[in-house]
Amino acid sequence: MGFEKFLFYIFAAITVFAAGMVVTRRNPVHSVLYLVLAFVSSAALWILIEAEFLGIVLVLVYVGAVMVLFLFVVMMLDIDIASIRAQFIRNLPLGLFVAGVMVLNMLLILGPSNFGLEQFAKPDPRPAGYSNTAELGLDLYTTYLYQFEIAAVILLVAIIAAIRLTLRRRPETKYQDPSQQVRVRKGPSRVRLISMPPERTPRPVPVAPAPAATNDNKETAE
Amino acid sequence: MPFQTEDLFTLLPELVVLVTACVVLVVDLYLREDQKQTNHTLTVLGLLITLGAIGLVGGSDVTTAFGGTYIRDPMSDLLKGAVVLVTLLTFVYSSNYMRERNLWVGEYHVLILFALLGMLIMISANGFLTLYLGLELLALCLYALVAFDRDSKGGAEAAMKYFVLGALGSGMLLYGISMLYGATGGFDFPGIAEVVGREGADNKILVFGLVFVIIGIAFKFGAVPFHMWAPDVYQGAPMPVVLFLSSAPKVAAFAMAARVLIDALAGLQADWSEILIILSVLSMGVGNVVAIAQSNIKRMLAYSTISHVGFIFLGLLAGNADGYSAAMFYAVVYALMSAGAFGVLVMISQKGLEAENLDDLKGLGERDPWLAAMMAILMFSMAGVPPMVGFIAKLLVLEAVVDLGLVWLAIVAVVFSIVGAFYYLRVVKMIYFDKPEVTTPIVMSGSARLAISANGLAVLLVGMFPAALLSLCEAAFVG
Amino acid sequence: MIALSDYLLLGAVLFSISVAGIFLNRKNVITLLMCIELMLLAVNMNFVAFSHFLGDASGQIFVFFILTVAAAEAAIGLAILVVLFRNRGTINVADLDMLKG
Amino acid sequence: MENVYLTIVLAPLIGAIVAGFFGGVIGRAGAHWAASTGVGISAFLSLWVVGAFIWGGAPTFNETVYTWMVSDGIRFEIGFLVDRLTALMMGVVTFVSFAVHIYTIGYMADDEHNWPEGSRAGRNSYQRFFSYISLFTFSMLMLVMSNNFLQLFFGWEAVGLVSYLLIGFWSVRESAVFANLKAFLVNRVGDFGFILGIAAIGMYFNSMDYAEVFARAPEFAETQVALFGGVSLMTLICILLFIGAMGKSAQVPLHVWLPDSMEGPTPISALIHAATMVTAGIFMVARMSPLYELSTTALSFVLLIGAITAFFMGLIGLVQNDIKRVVAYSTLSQLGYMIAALGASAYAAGIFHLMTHAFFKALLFLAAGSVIMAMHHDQDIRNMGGLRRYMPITWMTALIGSLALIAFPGFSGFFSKDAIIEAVGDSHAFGAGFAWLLLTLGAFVTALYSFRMYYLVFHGKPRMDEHTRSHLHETRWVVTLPLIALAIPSVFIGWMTVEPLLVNNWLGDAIYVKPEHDSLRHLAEHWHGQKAFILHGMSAPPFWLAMGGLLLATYIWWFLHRSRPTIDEELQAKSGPVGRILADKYGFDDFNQRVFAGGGRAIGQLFWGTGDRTLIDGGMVNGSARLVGYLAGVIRQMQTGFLYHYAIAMIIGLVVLLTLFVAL
Amino acid sequence: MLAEFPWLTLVIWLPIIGGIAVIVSGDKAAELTKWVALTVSVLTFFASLPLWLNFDASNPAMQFVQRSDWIPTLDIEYYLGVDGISMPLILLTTFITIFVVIAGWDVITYKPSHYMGAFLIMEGIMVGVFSALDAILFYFFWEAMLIPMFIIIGVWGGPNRVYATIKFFLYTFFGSVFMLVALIYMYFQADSFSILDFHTLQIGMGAQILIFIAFLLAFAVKVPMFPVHTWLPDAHVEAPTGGSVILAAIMLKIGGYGFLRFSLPITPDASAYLDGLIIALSLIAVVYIGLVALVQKDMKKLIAYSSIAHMGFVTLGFFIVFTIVRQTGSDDGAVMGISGGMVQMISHGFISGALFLCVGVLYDRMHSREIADYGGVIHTMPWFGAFVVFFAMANAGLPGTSGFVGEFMVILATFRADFWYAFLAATTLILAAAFTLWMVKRVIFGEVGNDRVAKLRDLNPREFLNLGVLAAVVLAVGIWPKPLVDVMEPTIENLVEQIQVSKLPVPNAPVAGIQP
Repeated sequence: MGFEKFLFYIFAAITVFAAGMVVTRRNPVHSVLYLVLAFVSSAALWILIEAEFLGIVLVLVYVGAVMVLFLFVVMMLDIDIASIRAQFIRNLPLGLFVAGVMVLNMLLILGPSNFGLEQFAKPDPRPAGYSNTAELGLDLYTTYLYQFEIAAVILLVAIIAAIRLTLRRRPETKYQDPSQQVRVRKGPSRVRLISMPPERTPRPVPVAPAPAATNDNKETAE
Repeated sequence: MPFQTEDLFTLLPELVVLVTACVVLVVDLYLREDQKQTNHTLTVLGLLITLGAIGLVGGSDVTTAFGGTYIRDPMSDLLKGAVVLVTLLTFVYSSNYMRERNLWVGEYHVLILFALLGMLIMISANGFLTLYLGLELLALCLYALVAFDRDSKGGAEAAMKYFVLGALGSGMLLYGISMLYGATGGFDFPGIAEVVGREGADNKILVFGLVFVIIGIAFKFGAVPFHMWAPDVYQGAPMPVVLFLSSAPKVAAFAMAARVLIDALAGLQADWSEILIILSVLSMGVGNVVAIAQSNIKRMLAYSTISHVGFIFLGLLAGNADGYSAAMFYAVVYALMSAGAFGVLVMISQKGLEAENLDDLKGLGERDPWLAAMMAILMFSMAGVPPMVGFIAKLLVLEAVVDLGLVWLAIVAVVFSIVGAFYYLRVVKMIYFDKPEVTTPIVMSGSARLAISANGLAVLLVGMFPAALLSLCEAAFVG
Repeated sequence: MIALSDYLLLGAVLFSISVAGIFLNRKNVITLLMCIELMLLAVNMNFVAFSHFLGDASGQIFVFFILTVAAAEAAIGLAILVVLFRNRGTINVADLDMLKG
Repeated sequence: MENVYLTIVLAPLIGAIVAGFFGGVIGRAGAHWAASTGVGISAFLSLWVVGAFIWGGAPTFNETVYTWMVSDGIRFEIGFLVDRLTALMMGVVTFVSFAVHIYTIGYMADDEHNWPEGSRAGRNSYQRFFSYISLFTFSMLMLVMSNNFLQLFFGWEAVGLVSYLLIGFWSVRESAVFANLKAFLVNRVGDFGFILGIAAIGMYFNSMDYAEVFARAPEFAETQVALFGGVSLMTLICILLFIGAMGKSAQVPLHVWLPDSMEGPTPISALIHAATMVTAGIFMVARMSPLYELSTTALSFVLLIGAITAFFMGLIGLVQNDIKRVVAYSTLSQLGYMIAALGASAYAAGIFHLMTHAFFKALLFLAAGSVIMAMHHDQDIRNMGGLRRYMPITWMTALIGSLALIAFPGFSGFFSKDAIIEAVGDSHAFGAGFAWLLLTLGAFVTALYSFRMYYLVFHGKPRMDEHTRSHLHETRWVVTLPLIALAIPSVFIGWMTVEPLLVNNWLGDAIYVKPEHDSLRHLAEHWHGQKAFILHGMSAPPFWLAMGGLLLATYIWWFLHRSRPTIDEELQAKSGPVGRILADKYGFDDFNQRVFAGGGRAIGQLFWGTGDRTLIDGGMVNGSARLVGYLAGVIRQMQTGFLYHYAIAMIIGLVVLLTLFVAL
Repeated sequence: MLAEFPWLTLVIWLPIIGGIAVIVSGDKAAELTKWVALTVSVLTFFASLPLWLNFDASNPAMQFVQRSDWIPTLDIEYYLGVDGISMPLILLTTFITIFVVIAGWDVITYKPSHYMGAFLIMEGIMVGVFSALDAILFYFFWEAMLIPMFIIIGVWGGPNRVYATIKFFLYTFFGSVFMLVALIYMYFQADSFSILDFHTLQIGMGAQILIFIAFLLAFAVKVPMFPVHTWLPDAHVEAPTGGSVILAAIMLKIGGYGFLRFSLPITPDASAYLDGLIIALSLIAVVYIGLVALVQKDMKKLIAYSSIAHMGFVTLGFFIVFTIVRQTGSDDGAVMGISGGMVQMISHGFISGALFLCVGVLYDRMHSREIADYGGVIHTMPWFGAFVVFFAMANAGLPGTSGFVGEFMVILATFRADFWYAFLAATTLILAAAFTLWMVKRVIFGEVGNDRVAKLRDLNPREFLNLGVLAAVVLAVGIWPKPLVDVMEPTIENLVEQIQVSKLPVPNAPVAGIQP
């Protein structure tokens, strides 16, 4: 067993352990943190087989952004952990049976008989100066340009959807509406002249303040 | 083969949709509340242009672009046309409904347009990567759309279920793709097809991957036992979203199935045919039987969808051109029928009343005879009664199955269609034989009325003269 | 030497854990979302391994896209979660049974 | 000639149509003129035809009027066969019918009293009645003039229809509409056999035409069919046909309808249920003589049925109190005589009796009707008595009829009945001896019940209420004229026709008798004129028995009755079980009502309730619907709403598919 | 020229288009719409007359053939034609529809235009069924027929109409889907959907039996035969008068027609093998249903059961062929059996139609179909009573009415096959008379049942016309059936010859199981 293999087993064990904890922890914050652990150790596993770029991305993007988002939401929602019932046991036998059969099936296919070293020999190591990142980058912006654009659209959709779903305009919050502001023209919509009958002691006619009505409109419409 | 400029021409329909979506997205920001109709106008305009673009780039030849990851062929032309058309109908039908519920916002249009884009991408995908991205684009939009009514308790729950199960489904799909990748060394359908054709069904790894991939497809279709999301989502989502969700994505799902199973995995046909037989029988059975017990019409139609999926699978599993074109015909026709049926429901749902329950259809024949007639046509069509097109669709898939020698399967199918006829009839019964509980007339825009009429009559007329659509479907699978 | 099968089996184990997590989980929905992340990780593991052993970079490209999509998915999933929590005051899976039958 | 025959047939039909459809327009007089004219023409021409056969030596006419249908190579035609037998029947039918038409004018004159207030059906009932009896005449002529089985069956059923309509003529009476239904159904039972017989003929002869069938019948004389362990074809055919005759001619056990049919107005009782329609069976068997002659079994069957009917139905007549029912049972009995004659191959004697009976029985019925009119539609003989003083013509004609009926020497009935009894006595058929005994005893019974009725009605003290008696008078001329017209042949027709019919074989080819069956040969060979026949008859047991009956009747209901007016009731009360059996009419009605009518309904109810509603509808139809509904409910439970269940479903699906397609 | 004109197309589509027009025009000018509907139905009848007048009765082949592509990719054609079997049925259809339109004239107050339109559409579809020579076209019409009927019963029906109409629909749907599978199966054998090509198809015994059963399910439900008959009484009871008339007069005939057009010629060997089953079911229909009819308390139900019993004669006549050949070694009488069945169908069309019209007349006045609610109707409605008695007699098969002809022929034919078959069949003479006349006795005769009966009005001219014409036809066919039989006979002779040739893939073998 070479060092590589040793490392593989270490990280694989960590990953599996972390994954197991993710699904069994009752406190979601713990789960998230275990998930981070799983990701990090996976990144290590990937780097072991020369997928450096993805390993880095997994840590930076995934752990750095997505997992933080998870944590953020968990914190934000302030879930009452105590009230969560653990009904873990009831379906356990069936669940274990099903999972067992599935694992058996997978073992049958994925075992060394099909994917051992005989079938898939360790590829030759990359030449020096090979950059995994450069290769992926080159592919991504040429061969997979179309897909790359689609991915961009997907992210756009994610933004729109997330905003649509979560953005609430609360009546008590005052906010600006640029489109309304832009549309305000000179004249009556900015300045309202009120004619008043002259009083006994003539004073200069007061100028009405610019209406805040545009905002009010928006709120009532919401 | 990096990208070439002429590829963009082939991509015209997708581009038009993308541009329309972006335009609406931006323009919406500058629209006052009472000007939101502009979104609609723009969207409809964009979709019409898309239709034109599909016609423009379409033809009987096959073109590929982007290094062969994008394919345009007669099948994609027809399916795209159908998808765009159904989307168009969605917008026309839903305008009143959404406006009355303050949901007539730009995001609605944008999300549906992006979903449409996702479907177009799926339809034209010539590799698993593109397919997956299109699928996810569609799925993400749909998740958001299901929860579109933020104040609806059911909507959020439905979206959550849809999301989790959808992610599970695409996870399985991905797992399958990874296995196929491992076994064939590529994502492109032609490449996979070559390896599969060489190795065939002997390679258990391929079959292993195939099972996962089919589950991904079945989930998208909503075939039993991967259907559980469908009734809940149909029930929880806003009606126009269900209208969209139940129709166009089935066409896209068909495209996905066709691309994967036929273009890529034809060599495994012996295996996937058998899987599809199982799924098909289960779908027809569960769908038709459980639909009977429903009182919520959206749920009922969800089960009805499930049963129709079983029929579509009948065509697919035949594994020959006749069967594929039958399934395609069925999928397109089903999208049309489903859009029409939900369209009617959307229109019946006036302000303050959701036409959620079967009882809400009572006396429709009195309240609005024309709308009632359209609904009746659609229901009879779904039941597969001539002269509606639903019959021709069923005939085609039955022919495909009988041609295969699977007469027993055809008999199972027709027996379940008898069960199915019952709940469609019940709808007709509500419409015509019961007295209305609400007598307010049904208000709808002229364009909506026109559209629903066109939809209903199309179901009738295509049923009587199916030759044109049929030859298009057949052309898709020649050679 | 690390064999392909090692990675694949690891992937399989991760996949199974995540699947088991989804259906054994009666707790909150967030855990479900995390299970999905795990599942994608399993898939990615497969891709990366295949990519390496096949000497073909496209597998890694696929993983790249999966990561992108997963991020988008997570965003939308969490957004739905927020909506759900606002509407229902709970994200307990066992409470999500308004729609059934 | 064809035009004459067509006229004979169609004239009554036209009369019926005119009277029936335009009755409201042409009024009562118009209707009875139309109908009577039609039948009158028909009667006149028929008599002319008879004359042509007697004196003109007219040839047998056998031609097709039109082809009804050609199917499978068999021609079904409508056509006429007029030979002497037919001519005789035509004469009898039209003559009696004409007489009844005339009589009806009087009898139905105040028919509106028989209808409830405001009944629109009663408004033109008079016209309708004429329409019906004319229609009957048409149907009966179609029957007797037919040259094929199809038309025979047509006429057969058509007279049944008219009989149905006429028995239930007073449709407001529950008993009448019960009786007509019963009559029709019992006749249908007979027709059931009849049509099977026709079908058998169709099968073997491939023809419906009499001439062809009769010509080819000997070919099948030895044919056996594998039924009931093997019977000869001819026996099968003849018995099946005879079942039809049993229905129409009211032979045991299908006789039950005839007494009830007396619910109809009396003219039709005379015309249909005495003189003509009920004799259709006799006519039919005579017409089929070439077939019957080929089956001794069938002949014996006919003989025994006839004899049993003749005797046992006569007995019932003894205990009846309704004047028409007494005559009805007498009719049954007389029909039995005719049938017995046929069974003894004495077809000519049967026909002869048919003819004489037609006259005197019509006479008796019409006389009874006359009495009933006088009695204001009270038909109970216990309420009558002494009517001879009030209605002399009726009395005289009734006496003539009764004497003819009991075969008093010299009257027409004597010749025919005596000939029958002798023929049966001479017959060698199986059961002939037994039949002879019954028929001979029957002569006694006949005399007894006939004169019981006669004395109770016309003699003794009037027993009706005062109101009725004060209105008693002889009926109108339209009633009495037919009585007289019928009384004349009742007396003389026997004397006049016995020689040609029985001795000189006037019927000729119309009937066929195998030489070895010819039971009339003895009579013909020893024929020395009517007087000799009368003298010979007076030395035979039937005569003495008849005279005995007459005397006994005279003793009881004339002599004893004077001092003990309740003698009739007393006798009936004392008659013990025999009387009860007779009063129950041997229990046929009860049996039919309980077993066939009640049983049919019970089985129907069972089939409907258990079969249709419970098993088929409840079990198969709604059951499968319920099963699907139940399944739906069960499967629906699986859609729990819980995400993890949905997920597990997917995963189970995955695992199952994997196991099926990868592991296995 | 007259023979070239596309009469069949005209007869199919004229009423359908007319019906749609009537429906669309709505009830704003109800009176006018009714006249339009009547005109359309009368025109259709006239348009169908050339089919008879120009029919070459000596030619057993299809006439007035029209053939053009419809769905070329599926080899489905618009292929029409008539022979001696279908032509009389088409005329029956166009004829009866006129009366249906008239009968609904002022009885139907709820959306009369839709009512009339539905019947006109129905008419076109039914003509389509009888004239289609392409199997899918046939099936198209066959199923399409359900829709208008479903609506008619459901909208204008009685109180329990929903149950009845759904039962009707599902029952018939149930039967026909199996036929669809069989048709598709044969398409792959024959490579054509032409029914005439099916006729020449060689099919193995196993397949024949399955096909036969599939057809049997479809046609037996439609006919209906025991034990799949229970939809009929329900449907009849709940249907409006016109619906009952169409159901009884024409729709049931479609099942019988199917036997002649499909079952017998396509699967003669299976028919010969299973004819005992059909005969048994037919005889059960005659006896069992006859007894069931006896105890009905509802007039329509009674007539419905009577229809089933009469249709038993039809199927008996159709399937007696093989037994005749087996028993006698010749096919003498076979033609008569089938002809008799056909005549019985036509005649039953008139008679049952008329009887339902009669019940409709009463129902319109009293709103009750219960026999017990009536009694002595003759005293207030003498003309009506006369008609009822006439049609009742016709129903009981009285000679001189059309009801007799078919029964007579079938009994004659059946006797050749087996005495006991004929014996059981002939019990209809008693049973039919019993249940029909018993009903007549209770409804028409007797004392006036109650005050409501006492207030009844007699027939109005429209009703009189309806019943009068039908009575005339019933009488005419009874007195002179030759024209009718002559038209059918050559076709049926041809059919009988055809069905004696085995379709098993052994050349020139006689039909299995009927070697004498």
